[in-house]
Amino acid sequence: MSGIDAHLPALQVVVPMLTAGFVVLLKQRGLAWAAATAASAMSFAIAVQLTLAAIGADPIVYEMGNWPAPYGIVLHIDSFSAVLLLIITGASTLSLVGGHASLESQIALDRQPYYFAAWLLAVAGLCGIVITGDAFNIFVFMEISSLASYVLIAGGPDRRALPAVFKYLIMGSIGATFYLIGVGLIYLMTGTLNLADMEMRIANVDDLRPIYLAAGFITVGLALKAAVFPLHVWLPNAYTWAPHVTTAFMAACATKVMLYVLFRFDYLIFQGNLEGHAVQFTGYLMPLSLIAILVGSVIAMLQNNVKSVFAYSSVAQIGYIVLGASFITAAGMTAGVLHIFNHALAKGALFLAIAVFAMACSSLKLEDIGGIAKKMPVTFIGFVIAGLSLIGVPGTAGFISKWYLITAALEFGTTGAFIVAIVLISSLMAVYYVWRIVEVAAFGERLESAPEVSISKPLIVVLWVAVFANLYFGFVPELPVALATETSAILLEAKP
Amino acid sequence: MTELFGIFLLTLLVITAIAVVRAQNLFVAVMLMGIASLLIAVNFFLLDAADVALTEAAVGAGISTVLFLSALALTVDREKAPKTKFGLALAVTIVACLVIFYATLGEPRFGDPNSPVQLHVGPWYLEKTPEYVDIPNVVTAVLGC
Amino acid sequence: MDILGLFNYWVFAILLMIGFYAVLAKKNLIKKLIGLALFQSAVFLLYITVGKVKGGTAPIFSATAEGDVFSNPLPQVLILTAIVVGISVTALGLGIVVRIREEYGSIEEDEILEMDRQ
Amino acid sequence: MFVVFTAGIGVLFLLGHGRVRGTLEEETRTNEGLRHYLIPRVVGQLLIPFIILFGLYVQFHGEYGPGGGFQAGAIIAAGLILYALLEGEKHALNVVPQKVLLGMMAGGAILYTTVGIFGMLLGGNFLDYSVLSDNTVKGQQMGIILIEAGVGITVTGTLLAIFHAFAARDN
Repeated sequence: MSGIDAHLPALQVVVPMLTAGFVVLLKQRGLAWAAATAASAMSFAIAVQLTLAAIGADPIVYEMGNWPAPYGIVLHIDSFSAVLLLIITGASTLSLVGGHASLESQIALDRQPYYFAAWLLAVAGLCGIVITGDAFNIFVFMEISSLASYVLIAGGPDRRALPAVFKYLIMGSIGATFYLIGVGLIYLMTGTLNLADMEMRIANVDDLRPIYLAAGFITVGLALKAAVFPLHVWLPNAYTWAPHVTTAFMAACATKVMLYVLFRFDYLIFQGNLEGHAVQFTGYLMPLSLIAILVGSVIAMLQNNVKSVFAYSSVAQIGYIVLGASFITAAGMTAGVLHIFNHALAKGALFLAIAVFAMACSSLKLEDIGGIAKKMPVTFIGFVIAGLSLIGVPGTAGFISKWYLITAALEFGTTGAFIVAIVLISSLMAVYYVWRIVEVAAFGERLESAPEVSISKPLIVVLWVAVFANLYFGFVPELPVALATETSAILLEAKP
Repeated sequence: MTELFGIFLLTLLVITAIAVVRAQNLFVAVMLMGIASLLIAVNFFLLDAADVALTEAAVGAGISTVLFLSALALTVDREKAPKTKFGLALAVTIVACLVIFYATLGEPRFGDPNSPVQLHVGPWYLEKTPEYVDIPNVVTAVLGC
Repeated sequence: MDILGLFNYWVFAILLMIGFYAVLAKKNLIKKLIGLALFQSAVFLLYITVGKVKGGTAPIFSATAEGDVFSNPLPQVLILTAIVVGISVTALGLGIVVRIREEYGSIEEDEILEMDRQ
Repeated sequence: MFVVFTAGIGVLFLLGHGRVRGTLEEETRTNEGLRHYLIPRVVGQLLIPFIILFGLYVQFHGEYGPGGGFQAGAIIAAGLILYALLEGEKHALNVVPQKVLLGMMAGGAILYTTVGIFGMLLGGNFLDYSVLSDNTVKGQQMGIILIEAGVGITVTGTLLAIFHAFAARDN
């Protein structure tokens, strides 16, 4: 690589950050949005370039300030980072392009520059977490992205967004601080912050007690931020009361980035070096994720607000990802990473569809969306296809990851059969909660009090782009499967 | 001697922290928090972290206190008496505390020049800073880089 | 002296847990933020302790410091950043609390939950 | 540094609009600060120039003693906040208006990234300052001074903006 190409890893973070600085100053109507969208599209282009360069090749390493590792900060991009980069920048770009009208209706004009600046900082922070190879740098980016997400969520017009975001802030900060303590303890024992260097140097540590403590702190802290059951309590309300476009963006990528860090640490750094860590990881996370899948789906079935249905469903879907990872096999990990990708597609599309519905309904309570299908048939079909993808119907992206997950589970004999049963039960529950909404939307009566239908064309176009992605990757899953297989090879390499 | 002074300050710090949590009047709690920040700052100075001490004094004791006070002016300055007892929270924190105590037994002793931190990465900065950057304050040099 | 060598770590643990207790048990939102600030300063103490060398001085070169032992600068750099993070979280948290007070008229968690349930 | 920038944006987003203090009587009532208290006012006014001078010293002498952009920003902001407390918030806003603060917030952040990008354009990596000058050590020093200036500007602007966002809020 030469010229500008060589700097793409740095630009991935720098472009949104620099633009965020300018966006704050743009007061004219729509200008802040345009600048943010352009920056986001540019980082998506960069992410695509990086993915093409990373796939099937050695990891791309970029030394910030030309300081050699482990002394300076290095950026490190492999297939796993590429998956996340695609999701983050893709979700951000789609939501921004389509979200203009929806945001105009939900966020006051004079607050918009701040909102878009925070959006770009969130993108920069999330990308930063994914590409940096330095444990402390991850913390800094984590806080940038979290603070920015608090702003994005607090923008919701309903006052209930505020307590929700406060809860998120407290729990998120505790999670990040736990992570920081864990990194501090590892640093204390190894003297390094570079992830690759850490992996090697832990092997030489005599007394492993502080490292075990660090493993505990890091796993719990990141699980808190990733909303792994039972630490998910901040997620449903935050997603429900956030502005609709924020939800579409955050639901697609925010928690998954934390899972990325979690897997990086647990697989690469702890598993090869700590005896019994693999057993503990499976022993705790497998039951928890199974409970998460069931409990999340059951609560989703009982919700009365369309957004909280899918917020709780997210808890269950995070359960699937963690379940795949907790097998600690190549097949399981592949399924987990695939589900990161496919769930982002399905959830992103669903929340985009909900954003369209929201423009024609007084609220998102189940009774208020009655009869919406007749008013917005195009959106409704998109919603149904995305819902099918969430359930995992053949022909959609969701099916691919469930298929891989079930195949991976069957390697385990009786336990595997039990897991497959739970996955199937939960899929049936998903059928139920998606159907409940579809039924009301298609056959319910439209309320007299419902506001005039205002249709935002860009939003519908974007929704259909997302829906087509769901179908495309359901029939032609080569790209995500290749990335996921490579990822699981990278992550499992450290396993004895 | 400085070690003893440090231990004295840290003990004070723990006492202040307990007082912060117990204070029902939020105004008192914020003021005590400022004192705790100053104590920590002095401790940082004893631990050879001049830059961090300066920052903690300016930010922890200064800006953060002002922000808390202006927030109090906009809300209320008394905490309502708790209705329920928090046995569970207390139990969780005590257990976690004991676990950390146990794990610390494996950590290098305070100020040990042969601990891994002092042997890896860190010294490189001290060694190379004059050659590459030539700025006397290593902390500024590394931070800028 | 062996046990005393761990004193700083123990203070870190106690301070951490005092802050954590405040965050978990207190229902007042501002009190929670104060607890969070304590919680974070405990971590600062851990890092700075890690960097200390016995008999060392602050890592600033000067004519008189020739040949001195310096403490490790890296943890100090990290904690500078972490202090910035701490104040940022506090400021944003307080902003949210002020808005909550305006919308709900209360900053007690249980009262707010009560109002939302209605 | 981008963390504090984010927090500033957040607080302005939450508190910068809506119920900002409105009527004239209220303004005179609440905006007088400590004007009628002679001793705090005189002592405070004596202190402010020294605090700001110390802040500048910490900023530009940060390479030789303890200090740097962030500390300097916090100290200068503290000095200006003291002024606001003494003279009333409105006077302080006359000295440094909100627009300037916003410009400082964004400007510092932009300066920081631009220096990094210059390193890139001149053939180094991002944030590689050694290429900024013929002499690599000189370049490093130049880079650090510029970056510290960026940090100092953003931190001063952000902390003051956050303070004013709280102070201007109607109770």
